[in-house]
Amino acid sequence: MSGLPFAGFLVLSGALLAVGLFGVLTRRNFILLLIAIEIAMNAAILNFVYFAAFARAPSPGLPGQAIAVVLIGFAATEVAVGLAIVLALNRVKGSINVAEASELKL
Amino acid sequence: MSSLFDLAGTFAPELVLLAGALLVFLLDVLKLRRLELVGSVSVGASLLALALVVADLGFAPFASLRTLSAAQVNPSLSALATPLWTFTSLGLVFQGMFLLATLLVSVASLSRGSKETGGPIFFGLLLLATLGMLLVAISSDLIFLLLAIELSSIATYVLVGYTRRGLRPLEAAMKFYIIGAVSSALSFFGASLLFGAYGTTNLLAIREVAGTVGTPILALLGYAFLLSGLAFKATLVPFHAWAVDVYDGAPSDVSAFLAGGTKKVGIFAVLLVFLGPILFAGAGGSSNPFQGGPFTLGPILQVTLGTLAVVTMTVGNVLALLQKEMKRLLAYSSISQAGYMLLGVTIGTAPAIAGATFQVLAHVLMKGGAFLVVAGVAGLGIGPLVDDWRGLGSRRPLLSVAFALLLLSLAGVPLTIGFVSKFVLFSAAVQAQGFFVWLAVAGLLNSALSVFYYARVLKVIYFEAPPAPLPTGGAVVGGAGPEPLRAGGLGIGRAVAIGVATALVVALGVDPQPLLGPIQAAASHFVFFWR
Amino acid sequence: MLPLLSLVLATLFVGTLATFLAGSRARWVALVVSSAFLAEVALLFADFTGWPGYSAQLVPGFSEGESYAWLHLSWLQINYTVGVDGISLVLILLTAILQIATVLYSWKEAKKPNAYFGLLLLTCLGSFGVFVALDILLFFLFWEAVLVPMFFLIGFWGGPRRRYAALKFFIYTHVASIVMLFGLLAVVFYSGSTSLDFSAVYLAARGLAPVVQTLLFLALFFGFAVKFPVVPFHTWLPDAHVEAPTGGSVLLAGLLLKLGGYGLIRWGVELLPIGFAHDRSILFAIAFLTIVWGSVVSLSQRDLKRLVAYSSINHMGIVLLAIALNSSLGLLAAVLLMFAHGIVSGLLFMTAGSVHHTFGTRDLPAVGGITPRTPALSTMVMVGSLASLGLPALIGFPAEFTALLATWDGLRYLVFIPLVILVVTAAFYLWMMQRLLFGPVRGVPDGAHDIPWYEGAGMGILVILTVLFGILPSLLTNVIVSSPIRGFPGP
Amino acid sequence: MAFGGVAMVLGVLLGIGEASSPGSYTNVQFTWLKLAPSPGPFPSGFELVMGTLVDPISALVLVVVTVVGFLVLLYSIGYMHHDRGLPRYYAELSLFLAAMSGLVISNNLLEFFLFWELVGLCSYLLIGFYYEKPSAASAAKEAFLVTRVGDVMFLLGIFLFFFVYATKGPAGTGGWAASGFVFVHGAAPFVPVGTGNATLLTIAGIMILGGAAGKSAQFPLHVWLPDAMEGPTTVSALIHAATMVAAGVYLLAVTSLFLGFTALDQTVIVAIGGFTAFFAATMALVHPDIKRVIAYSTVSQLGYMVLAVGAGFTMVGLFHLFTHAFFKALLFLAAGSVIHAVGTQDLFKMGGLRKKMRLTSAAFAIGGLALAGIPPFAGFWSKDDILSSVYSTLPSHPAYWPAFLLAFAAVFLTAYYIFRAWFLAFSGDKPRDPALEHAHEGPWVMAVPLVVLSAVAIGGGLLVYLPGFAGLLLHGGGTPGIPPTLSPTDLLLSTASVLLAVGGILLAWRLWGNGRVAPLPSSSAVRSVRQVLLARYGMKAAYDWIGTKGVYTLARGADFFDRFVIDGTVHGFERTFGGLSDRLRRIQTGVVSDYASYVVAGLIAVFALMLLLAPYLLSRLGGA
Repeated sequence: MSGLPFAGFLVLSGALLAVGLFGVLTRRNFILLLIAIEIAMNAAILNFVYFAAFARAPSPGLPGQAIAVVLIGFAATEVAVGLAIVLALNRVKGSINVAEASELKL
Repeated sequence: MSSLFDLAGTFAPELVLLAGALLVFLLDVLKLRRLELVGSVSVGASLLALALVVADLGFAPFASLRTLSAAQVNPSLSALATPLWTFTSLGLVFQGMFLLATLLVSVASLSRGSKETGGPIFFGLLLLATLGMLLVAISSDLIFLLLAIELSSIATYVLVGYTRRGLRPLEAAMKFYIIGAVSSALSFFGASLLFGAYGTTNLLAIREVAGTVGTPILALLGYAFLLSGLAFKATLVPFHAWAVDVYDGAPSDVSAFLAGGTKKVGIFAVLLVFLGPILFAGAGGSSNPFQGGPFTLGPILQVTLGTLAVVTMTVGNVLALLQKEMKRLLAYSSISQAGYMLLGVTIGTAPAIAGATFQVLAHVLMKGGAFLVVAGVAGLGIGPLVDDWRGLGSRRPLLSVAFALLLLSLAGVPLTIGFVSKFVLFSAAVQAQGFFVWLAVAGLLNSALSVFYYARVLKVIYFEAPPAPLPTGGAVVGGAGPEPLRAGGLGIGRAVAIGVATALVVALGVDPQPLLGPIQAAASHFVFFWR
Repeated sequence: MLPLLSLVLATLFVGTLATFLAGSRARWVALVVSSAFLAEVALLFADFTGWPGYSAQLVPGFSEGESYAWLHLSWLQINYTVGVDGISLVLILLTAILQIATVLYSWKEAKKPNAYFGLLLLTCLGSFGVFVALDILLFFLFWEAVLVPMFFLIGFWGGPRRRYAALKFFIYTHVASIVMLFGLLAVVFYSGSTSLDFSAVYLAARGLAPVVQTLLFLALFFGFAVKFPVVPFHTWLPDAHVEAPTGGSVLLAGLLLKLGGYGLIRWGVELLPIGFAHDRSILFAIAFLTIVWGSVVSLSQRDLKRLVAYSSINHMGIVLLAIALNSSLGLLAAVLLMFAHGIVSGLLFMTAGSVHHTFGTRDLPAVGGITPRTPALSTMVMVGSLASLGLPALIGFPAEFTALLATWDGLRYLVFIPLVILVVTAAFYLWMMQRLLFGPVRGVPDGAHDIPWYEGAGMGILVILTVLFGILPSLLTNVIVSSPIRGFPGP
Repeated sequence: MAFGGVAMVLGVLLGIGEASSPGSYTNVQFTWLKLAPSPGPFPSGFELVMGTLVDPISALVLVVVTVVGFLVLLYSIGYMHHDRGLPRYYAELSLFLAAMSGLVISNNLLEFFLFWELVGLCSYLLIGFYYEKPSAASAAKEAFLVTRVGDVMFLLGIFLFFFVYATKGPAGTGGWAASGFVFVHGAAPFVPVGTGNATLLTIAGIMILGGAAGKSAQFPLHVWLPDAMEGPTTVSALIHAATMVAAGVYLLAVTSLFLGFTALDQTVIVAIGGFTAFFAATMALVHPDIKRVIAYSTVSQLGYMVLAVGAGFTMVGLFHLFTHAFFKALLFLAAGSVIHAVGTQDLFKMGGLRKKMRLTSAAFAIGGLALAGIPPFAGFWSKDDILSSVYSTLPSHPAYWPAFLLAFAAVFLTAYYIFRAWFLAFSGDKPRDPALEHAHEGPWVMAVPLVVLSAVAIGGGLLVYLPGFAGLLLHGGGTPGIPPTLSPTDLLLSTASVLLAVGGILLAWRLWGNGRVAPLPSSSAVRSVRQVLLARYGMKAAYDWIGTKGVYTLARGADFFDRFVIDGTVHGFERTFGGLSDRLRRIQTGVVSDYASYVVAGLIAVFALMLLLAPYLLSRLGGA
């Protein structure tokens, strides 16, 4: 099989990751941060699915699709915890702007 | 059925922790939230688990290792031909050390005073985090490894902020969570790249495939992402920034657990993921990868890790120099200690790994103990600044002696475990010769540099007059009691925990052989296994 | 055979613990321990079989040898190995003497006496260990073990700038010892030795290439040079001395400086003879610089302790010179000088301390003409100064005489430098005595009375020994020379 | 109290001294410091021994030491009775006597040096006896320091001789000689001059001379002796006139007997001796202090002895040492009783004391005559011997001429200044300072020594004619003694010198007799000369300048360097790291987004490392 689509998909997932990281760096809103992180996460998940499809036959260990499913579940849990923290932060500080929570420094 | 028992026997420690965690939460649901009760459950669980691990170590002759293929667990999953987990003696050793950290923290937390709420949550999360750490220690598959790490991470995210009182813990949790999540995304991305490169996420399989395929650029990128992701847990510079704030913001007991326990997860993960390639590359040649041999991945990783190690220890020490707050000072020092541990991983020889492992053990005791002392001192109503500790030596003799011993050990003064571990590590580096001698030099210079701030703290504690009469409120808490309570106001549990940590620090400094021997055997076996 | 050395170590260790726990009665415990220590050292001397009787000993080349496995690394064998030869034995004697003298001198220490005496004993324990240890790790362990108690002695019982001095002392010496440890390890691993025992490393190190030896010796030398101390690594010493309590100063000058000399002889010169031979010129240069520097700077000192500290630097410079001569005579001189300086500087620092207690200051311009008020004290000052400037019939003379003789033997007319410096040394001591002891009475408070009995006792011991060994140096030299020094071709 | 014990000790020493008839040697040895030849660390050892050796010269000097010592102690009872700290005084004095005797009978250079330093110590302590007086304290220090300079040279001389002796030493003792450098009779000169070691020997000799010059206050190390007069007069008499200062001469004698000087050494020694004899005499001409006048004369007389020994006439020199010891002690004790009586040392306040203190004035006169070398007083014989014997060598050693002439001229000066002192003190009818009216003689304990010493000062020279003593002088140490020759040249020389002396006395009488005080000549030349002489040719000032300005400034500089440069560097390191730490801390902003950006930066860094840096490094290193 040609490496072309291979490379193309890599570019796609790489772009996803980049977008996610960019979001993490630029956003100050906790919710938006969570979303950005999820995007980054999905880059990995996408990779697994894709590589599983193109994997050299028969690969030992977990198949990529299985991993992808697991990861989706994991991402959900992670976000849940994140949201919990958002709520707590909002209750205590009345704001979900991460930049304003910078008491611990130096 | 027998296989199920077999499984139960195999995962006994993990199961015990799980059970403990569930029991704690059950008690919480049942409104049985007395600290002593849940605390003792947690203590009992971790103690039992520790006993089991030690028993495993004892039963398993280091010459052989216990592997259990997933196929045996459930025939229906026979597609999983290769194991997700591998019991190596070194893994068991790490399990033991993780459990030791948990045990110390839970014992100390027994006497966290009635004003602390959420005891059950604390202990439950503690046990869950430990469970994740134990799984890390036995995993042999990238995904399994990363998930285990995330298990412990998520538990600790909550641990940091669970008190839900005050901004500082929450802010710490928030930072911890965000950086952790980003890192996990990076690591999974790296894992996916490796999967693409080798078609598998099983580390042993990867090694075999790499033997035939070589190292495509994709794998190189994968390792880069993985390293960046794992560096978060291991608090390597520049992935360390969160650690200081988190250690500072979290309750000191949690900080003790983070510094003493979860950080080591990162170290072990790095070891697990990168030892294969390093050794594979180094195989055939001498222990010094720069002497001849074909150009392979290993040397690149060694240069990268070595650089990271040196940068980490240096930046950590330099940042600690002027630090005003005690907890942040300890945080920076533990960052630099991570650099030492990474040193051993970088070298990749059996002696070096033994050294790193012993350094981990030393750090569990030293840093865990130190943070417990900090928590206790805070309980005495003494402020967070180093200067608030003025004259503690005359006010709390025993406590100060313990803290002094822990600091001296961190500074690497002989007759303490800190000296032995550094000695083993650096001597291993010098013995590896070549490029690694310079790593040893860097390490030595750093430990010289670190003396500055440790000595400064000792100076404050012993040579300077107390600021004001001791706040009586602190002195009353915990009340009087038998021998270890001469430290007054600490509470039995914390006093015992600190006492044990200090005693071990000194005892293992005087005669490390009982533990150093097994660790060496485990390390050499581990290396043999991954070559 | 009785494991004497381990016995001594055990005595000191238990004694230290007991002293820490003894509370207000600590001084009695300390006294008992010191006496026991002295008695055991006497036993050592009695049991000491002069070389070449050594060959039968457990540890080749050393008497009283003991060796037990301590730490097995897969690539390294570390033992608890101890033993003595003439050199270490003499220095051990010095340790015992100074310990009991110091304990007596500081008999009435009021501030946390148990900790004070405990730390004193701990320091002596450490130096004893350094003198007997024959395994690199064990050696380094004791080497560092001396550091910590001294840090606390200076920092807690010291003078106004004690914190600064303590930190400075700790960091200087700790950095140095780390470099030294690295050097020793490098010697071990580059020589391919699989054991840290002196004998093993000694044999293995023979195979090292000269260039390697040269570099490694420099590393080791740096480690020891700071302890010596030699110019330009010496500035920690005056501060430490000025701030340290008297007992601390005594042990600091009497024992800690000797560690540097002993270490250089045993772990530097003996391990790396070739590297030593290559680096000798550097050593000579530093030695002469130190001799001149220490003596000249002393001239300008106002503080009595600072003056004595700089004179110590000058004397240790002579020690370094004698070692660098690489002749048996030079070695004898070096060890004799170390012993002499240990006794004499101890005496001088005690007198400085007494001057401080009695008159409330050590500032020479501030106090003077004390002889009529405190005859005993001034006698002690005079004996100490005269011994230190090398007056015959006092212990300083045989040491300096042999040193100069050896220098002449090795360097011919360069001996002029130390000879001329002898005059300078005499100059600042005489000048000090003129200002402090003689002339009209200045700045003596009315309440000033002569030294109390315990201080007198502490100094008395040292004075007696100063005279005894000054008249009969052969008591020491006959022991020193029975050392199978390796790497010493002799004159 | 201390006195009884001291007296007994002295009796014993005296007995030994007298009993030792010429030619009888006792030699006891014990090992002081030994490096046994062993197959181990010290392949070729050596042994330094301590022993005693009593031979003619040591017996001679021993007699001087013990007798004068005894008399001085006796005298002290009266002289010191009103002083504090008598125990200290007697203890130190007896220690000195013990050390001096030890020095005299020591049988090797090392032991010699040991006692040499001890007597120096005693001199230091006794000069500083009145330590409350700053001048006394500083004089003591000065004495110790200046002699220390000599001692250092002496030590080097020992090494050199040691070296020569070792390499040329008895067969079978490789390296250092097996028994150190014990004096062996008949061995001198050790190494025949002209062999390879001649230069070494020459230097050694010069060094020994340096030591002797330090002790015997020879130029240029003479400055300390006049200041040493700060001590009690008894001490000046015993230590700084009779015995200790003579130790230098004794050292030269011993060296020339047992080790030998080279011709060059001899010339230098002769020159130094002759010059000092004259140089010191000039300074004595104008000094107003009675004790210092005598001190300068001591220096000058020691010059004579050095001259003699240097010229090779050891026994002549020692003979003068012998006589000089007695009459100089006499002079000091006489001066002492004057000072005791009038409480001042200023000659210009005294005068007319002859009537009040007949015995003292007589004793002083006798001493003066002896010093001036008027026959038949003791000084005449010894000094005349020196001059004649040196004269006899002039043909063979023309280099000795200047020294000889200077010494010869000094005879005149000597006679002049001592009698200037006598006239100023004793002649005239009443003291110039009325406060001195009530002066009177001291007690008998002070009188007896004066009488005894006067006797010796008168008759001491004639001892040459006693067979035993002559024998002592004759075959002492194997060098030619002096049979009193009566050759015409000798007679001529003697008469010449006597005439010179008488001339000096007459001049002194002309200027100062009968209580006259000569008006200072108006010519500024004389004045300026007088100033120079009083200022001791400015040498002391020069030495002080070197000491304070030169060395001390250097010391301050070095101290500054320590405090600011070296420590400054250390603290500089500290500050550097501190600043670095402070700057690095600023990245810890507390804003989580920044932390995230660090993570990304780290990611990029890792990429750079793994893709660029590491391969580059490896290509460089791996290639090697």
